[in-house]
Amino acid sequence: MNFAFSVIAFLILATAAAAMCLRQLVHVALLLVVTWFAIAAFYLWAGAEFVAFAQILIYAGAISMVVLFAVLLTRQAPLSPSLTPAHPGRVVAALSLGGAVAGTMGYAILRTPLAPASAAGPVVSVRELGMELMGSPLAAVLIVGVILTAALIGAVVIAASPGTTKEEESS
Amino acid sequence: MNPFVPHLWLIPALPLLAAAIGALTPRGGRTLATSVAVLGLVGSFVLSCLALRSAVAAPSVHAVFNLTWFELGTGAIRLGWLLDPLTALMCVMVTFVGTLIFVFSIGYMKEDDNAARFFAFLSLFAGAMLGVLISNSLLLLFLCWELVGLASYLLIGFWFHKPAAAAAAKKAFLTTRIGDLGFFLGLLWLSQSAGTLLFYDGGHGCLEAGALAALTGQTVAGGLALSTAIGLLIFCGAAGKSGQFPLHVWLPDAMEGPTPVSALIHAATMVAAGVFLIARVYPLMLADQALSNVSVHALTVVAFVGAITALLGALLATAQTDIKRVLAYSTVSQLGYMMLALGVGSWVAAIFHLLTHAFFKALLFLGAGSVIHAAHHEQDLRRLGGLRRRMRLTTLTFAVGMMALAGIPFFFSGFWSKEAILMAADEWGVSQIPLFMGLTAVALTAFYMTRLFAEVFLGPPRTEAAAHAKENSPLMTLPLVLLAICAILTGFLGTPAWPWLQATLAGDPVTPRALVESVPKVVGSIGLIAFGVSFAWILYGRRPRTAAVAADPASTILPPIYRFLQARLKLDEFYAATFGRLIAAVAIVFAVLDRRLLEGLVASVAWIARWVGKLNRQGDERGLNAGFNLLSERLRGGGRAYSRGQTGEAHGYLRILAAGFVVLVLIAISKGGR
Amino acid sequence: MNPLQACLLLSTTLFAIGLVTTLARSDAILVLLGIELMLSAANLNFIAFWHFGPATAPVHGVIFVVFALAVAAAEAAVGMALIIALYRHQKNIRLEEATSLKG
Amino acid sequence: MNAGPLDSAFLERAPVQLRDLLCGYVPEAVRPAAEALITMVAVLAVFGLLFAYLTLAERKILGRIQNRPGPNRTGPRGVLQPFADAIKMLTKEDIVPRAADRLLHFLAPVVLVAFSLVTFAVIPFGRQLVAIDLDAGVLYFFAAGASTELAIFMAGWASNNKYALLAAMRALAQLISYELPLLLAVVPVIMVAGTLSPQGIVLAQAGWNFGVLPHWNLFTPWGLAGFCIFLVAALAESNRSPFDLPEAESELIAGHLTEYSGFKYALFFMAEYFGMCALNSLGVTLFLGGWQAPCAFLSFIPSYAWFGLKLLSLLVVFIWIRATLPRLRMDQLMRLAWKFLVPLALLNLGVVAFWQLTAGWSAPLQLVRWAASLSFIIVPFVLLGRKLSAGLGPRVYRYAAS
Repeated sequence: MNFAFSVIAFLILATAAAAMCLRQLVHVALLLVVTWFAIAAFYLWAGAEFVAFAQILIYAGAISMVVLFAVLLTRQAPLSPSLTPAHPGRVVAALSLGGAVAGTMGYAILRTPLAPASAAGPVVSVRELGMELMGSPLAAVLIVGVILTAALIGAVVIAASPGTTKEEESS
Repeated sequence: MNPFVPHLWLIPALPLLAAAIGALTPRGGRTLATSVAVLGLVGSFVLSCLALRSAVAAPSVHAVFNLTWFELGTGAIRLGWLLDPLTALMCVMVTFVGTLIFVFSIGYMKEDDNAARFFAFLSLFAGAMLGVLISNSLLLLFLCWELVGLASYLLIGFWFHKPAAAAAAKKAFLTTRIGDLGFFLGLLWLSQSAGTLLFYDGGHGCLEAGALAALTGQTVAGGLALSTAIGLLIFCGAAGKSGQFPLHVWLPDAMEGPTPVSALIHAATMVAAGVFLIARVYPLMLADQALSNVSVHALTVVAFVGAITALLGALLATAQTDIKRVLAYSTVSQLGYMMLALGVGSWVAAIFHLLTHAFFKALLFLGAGSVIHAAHHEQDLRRLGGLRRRMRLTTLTFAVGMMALAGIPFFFSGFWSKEAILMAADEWGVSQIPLFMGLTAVALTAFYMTRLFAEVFLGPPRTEAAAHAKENSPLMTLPLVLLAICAILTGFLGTPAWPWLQATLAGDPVTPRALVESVPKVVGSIGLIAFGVSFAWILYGRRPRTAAVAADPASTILPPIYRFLQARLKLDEFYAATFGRLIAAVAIVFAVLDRRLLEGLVASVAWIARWVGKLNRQGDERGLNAGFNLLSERLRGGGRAYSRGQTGEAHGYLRILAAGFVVLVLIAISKGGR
Repeated sequence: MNPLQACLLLSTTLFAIGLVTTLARSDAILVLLGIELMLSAANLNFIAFWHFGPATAPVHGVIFVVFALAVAAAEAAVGMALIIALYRHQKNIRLEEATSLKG
Repeated sequence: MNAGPLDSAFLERAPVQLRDLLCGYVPEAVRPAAEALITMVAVLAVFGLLFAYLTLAERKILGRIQNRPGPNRTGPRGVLQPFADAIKMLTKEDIVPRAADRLLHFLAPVVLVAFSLVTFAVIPFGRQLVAIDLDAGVLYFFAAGASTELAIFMAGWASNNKYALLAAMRALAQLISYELPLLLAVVPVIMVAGTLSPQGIVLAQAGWNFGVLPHWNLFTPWGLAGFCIFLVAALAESNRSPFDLPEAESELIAGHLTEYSGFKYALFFMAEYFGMCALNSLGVTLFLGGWQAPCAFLSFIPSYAWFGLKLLSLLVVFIWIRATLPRLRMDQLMRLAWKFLVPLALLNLGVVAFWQLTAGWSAPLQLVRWAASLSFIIVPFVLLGRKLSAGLGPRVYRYAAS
């Protein structure tokens, strides 16, 4: 399991990092799709089947589509390197801050005695999950539904203009 | 106990349901509303026939079904249905005539695009009327009674965009209210003294011996028996509804409504309600006949009022120039006849006349409606004429109605019922004056009906509208024919030779007598009728006027009287001058009080308040404002300084956010360390 | 270092990468993607704690992730709509030029 | 191995036993891997062949419908046509435009084929024949299906050609729009079956009324509606006529396939047919009772045969539709998806909820249940159809020869 985990971890981090360094927006989007898949793989590894597939469906299926559309709709010239290299000061600041966050958090994680309670993690069946969803967090489910509807309408309203079609709506 | 009685409520329920449906249908759904209304009324007609059959089976019993509406303190308010020949006959009559009128108005209202609303109102009206008929409790009766008033208001004012119609509706409503006020007082008094409002309740009803004895026992101010007082109060309501003398003024104006409404109101339902009410509470009215020490008997008042109304209506009808107004005044006078009959103690004669009158008056109104519809809403009989060639069927049926109303002998119902009334009046012991008034009215009736017929149908057409009128669709003529047949036949229900109707109503066995009680009297009245007809014929029929502007022959004989009659005895002006003035004066007094007294107070209060405000303002400007200005200056400066931090650049904010996050984590770690 | 800590470190690093992207890059779409990365890091934590944590309330971690996914989808939709509006407003989507709100 | 008597049970078990037999020769350690490998090979072989002959069948049937013989030269009645095509494709030159994004241009077909094959993993082809019986199998299927859209976009974008790009955007719009009705049409089945695993759904449709009327979802009001919606959406998802806008030859040369040639083109072709087969298999599984036999007395025929039969009939229907219907316009496409299919599918959810609630009703009330469910579907269907087709009267072709 450690082997699988390390592979997945490497995939996630490598693809994410690489994506962040690429200059071609479409490449970034597509490479991030790999990241989403890797994360889904992590969920599978952790025994959360449902979440894994939902992750793929939503991220690879919907969000990356939306991203790609945004790329295409906001593109100046075909295949243009739409990313001017950010000026170094910002990059340095960003890296230092990111490092600081990672360092502090990592330090905190490492020095807190966290022992896995269950060696072999629990496995949840979709049926249990559904039952649970219909239980105490039912209000939350409703609220999320409202949020999604509102987001959908809002997206249409914001992006609506003689040019745009329904694509934002469908995510 | 009759198994049919508990379900009696279905009779009014059906039209009310139809009314509800019609009210909910959009303007477009005229077909739905119309068909529902007609079907509902037909259904209740069938039910009424069943009721009649089961009632005639046992004429003398009052089959009742009572239920408790709600408990109030110790006592309970109770309602109930009542089934006896009176109710059943009235129900059949109302539903039958009503159905015919509904069918007629399908054709009459073809052009109107509010027909759905119209039929909803009609159904409401019919339902309310049926409710009045079947109710066994004066309270329920009063409720339905008021409902009838409301429906009549809605219907008369159906063309509310016509100011005249709106005014007429208001007038009818208010005038009848005056009567209903008395009715309501009587109702309260009755329930307070008799303890119940149920008519028949197995010996405890307010129309049964026990209660009546209690009522007649005590007397009130003016040497009136209690029952007399209550009866007279209730009679106020009846007079209001069925347009008796002082309160008859609303009835002619009600002609502003659509003609089917006039037919419904004047023929079958609303005006009949008053007569029916008196007939229903007849035992109460009759109760004080036994006593001799009282100043006046209720029925005496009724009789005189009726006689006056009969004469007055007939007089006024002679001078009217609007078809529907003529008919309206004739209705007034016919109602007077009915009241007269009630007053002189023969309520069966009254109901008999009510039934026959319902048929031939509905016939006349529908005929007038057909004429008006054909002549493009021309109602002035001076501007009509010569229709007999163009509208044969209408002419024929109208003639039948006219002869029935005029009381042409032997073949027309009006004759029999009127004769019955006159006979009763003749036998009345108290006074003969009503009889003579009635006889005069007979002659006058014949006169003005002949005049009307001659003016409208004979002679040359006097306007384009009349010239181009043509016969209406069968939808409108068929009801005329049916009604004409009834107007002929109903008379034979109550001929002295075979008085089935009277017997059934009174609950006696049918005892045939001679064809006419006393030949001389009958001959006399026939003579009066003949005189009226022939006089009218001489004036109008022999050489009918040729131009619309030509003066009325009658006016050439006695101009001042004619003009006075045409102005309807100046009664409206009289009311306006008296009651109207009075109320206006009271209003003025109050207005003056208002201006002088209250306004002064208010003004002074306002003045004080204004001064306080002025002082306040001084304080503000001197003291507070300076401080506020200083403070807000400071705030603005601070804001300017602070807003430099707002670069509007997302990354900057994010950076600060991240740094803050790091700091927080560090704090957490150090805290956790200890 | 036990597996739980490994997972947490992984998510922390992912979070850091997302943060760096958000801070360093100027392209609005990339910033949004960085935010998505941070969200996913949070989801990783949920799953990790659910997987290794005490099995008292077994499903809550997963439910949290489900909600997070839904919200992420909504956020992406609105974000992209905003970006398109921004593009229509100032012919490019460089975030540091969208400073019309500065004081 | 022990060959049982040659009865239905044997036939039923035969494929699995064959696999075990083969696995018998490899060492214990790699046995699971070997089993997986064999499964993959089997699926590849079966559907590869199916693909090959599906192309042939399509051309033949189209020929029949259009009143022409279709391919009949290579081999008797042209049975060898697919192989000829394959050889042609393989030997053709593989052209990559200079301006293209080489990596993505190469990756697109690979990814496409990969994902469209992956979907087969959860389809239960027979009583025993399901590669992985996932607890969330349906979700898995859609996850994989969603990923194929990416590949199409990659192809369109990578070949750096305006037609290709337009096609890609069209494809994305279309696929995303029709994914909603597809999913919404599937949800009722899941609600009724109470599971996301295809095998479980098939088992939930087991049994017959008096031996002939199977309990397939198709034979319920919501099932019928769901199946129709599913079929339309599936047509659109697999980019087939009348929804073949992305590769509309007459408008966009060949859409995202414009810059592809030779083997890559063949891969795209293959992927499209695989996708179609996969969607139809899902349709069979969800609505047509999967591998269940239609009648009790017919259940001696092995389950996978039934599955194949149903699948083939659906495929033929698809080909028939392609031969019959003209292509939609883009706006018509969108209107159909968002204003017609989605609302109907949502209504269908309500209907199935009602169906489940009234499951306990007694015999006479069952009629009410049926009538109500049917009317809930049919009335909105008619009304919506009226509303959408308002103003689109029969067209007059002024210059057409009459």
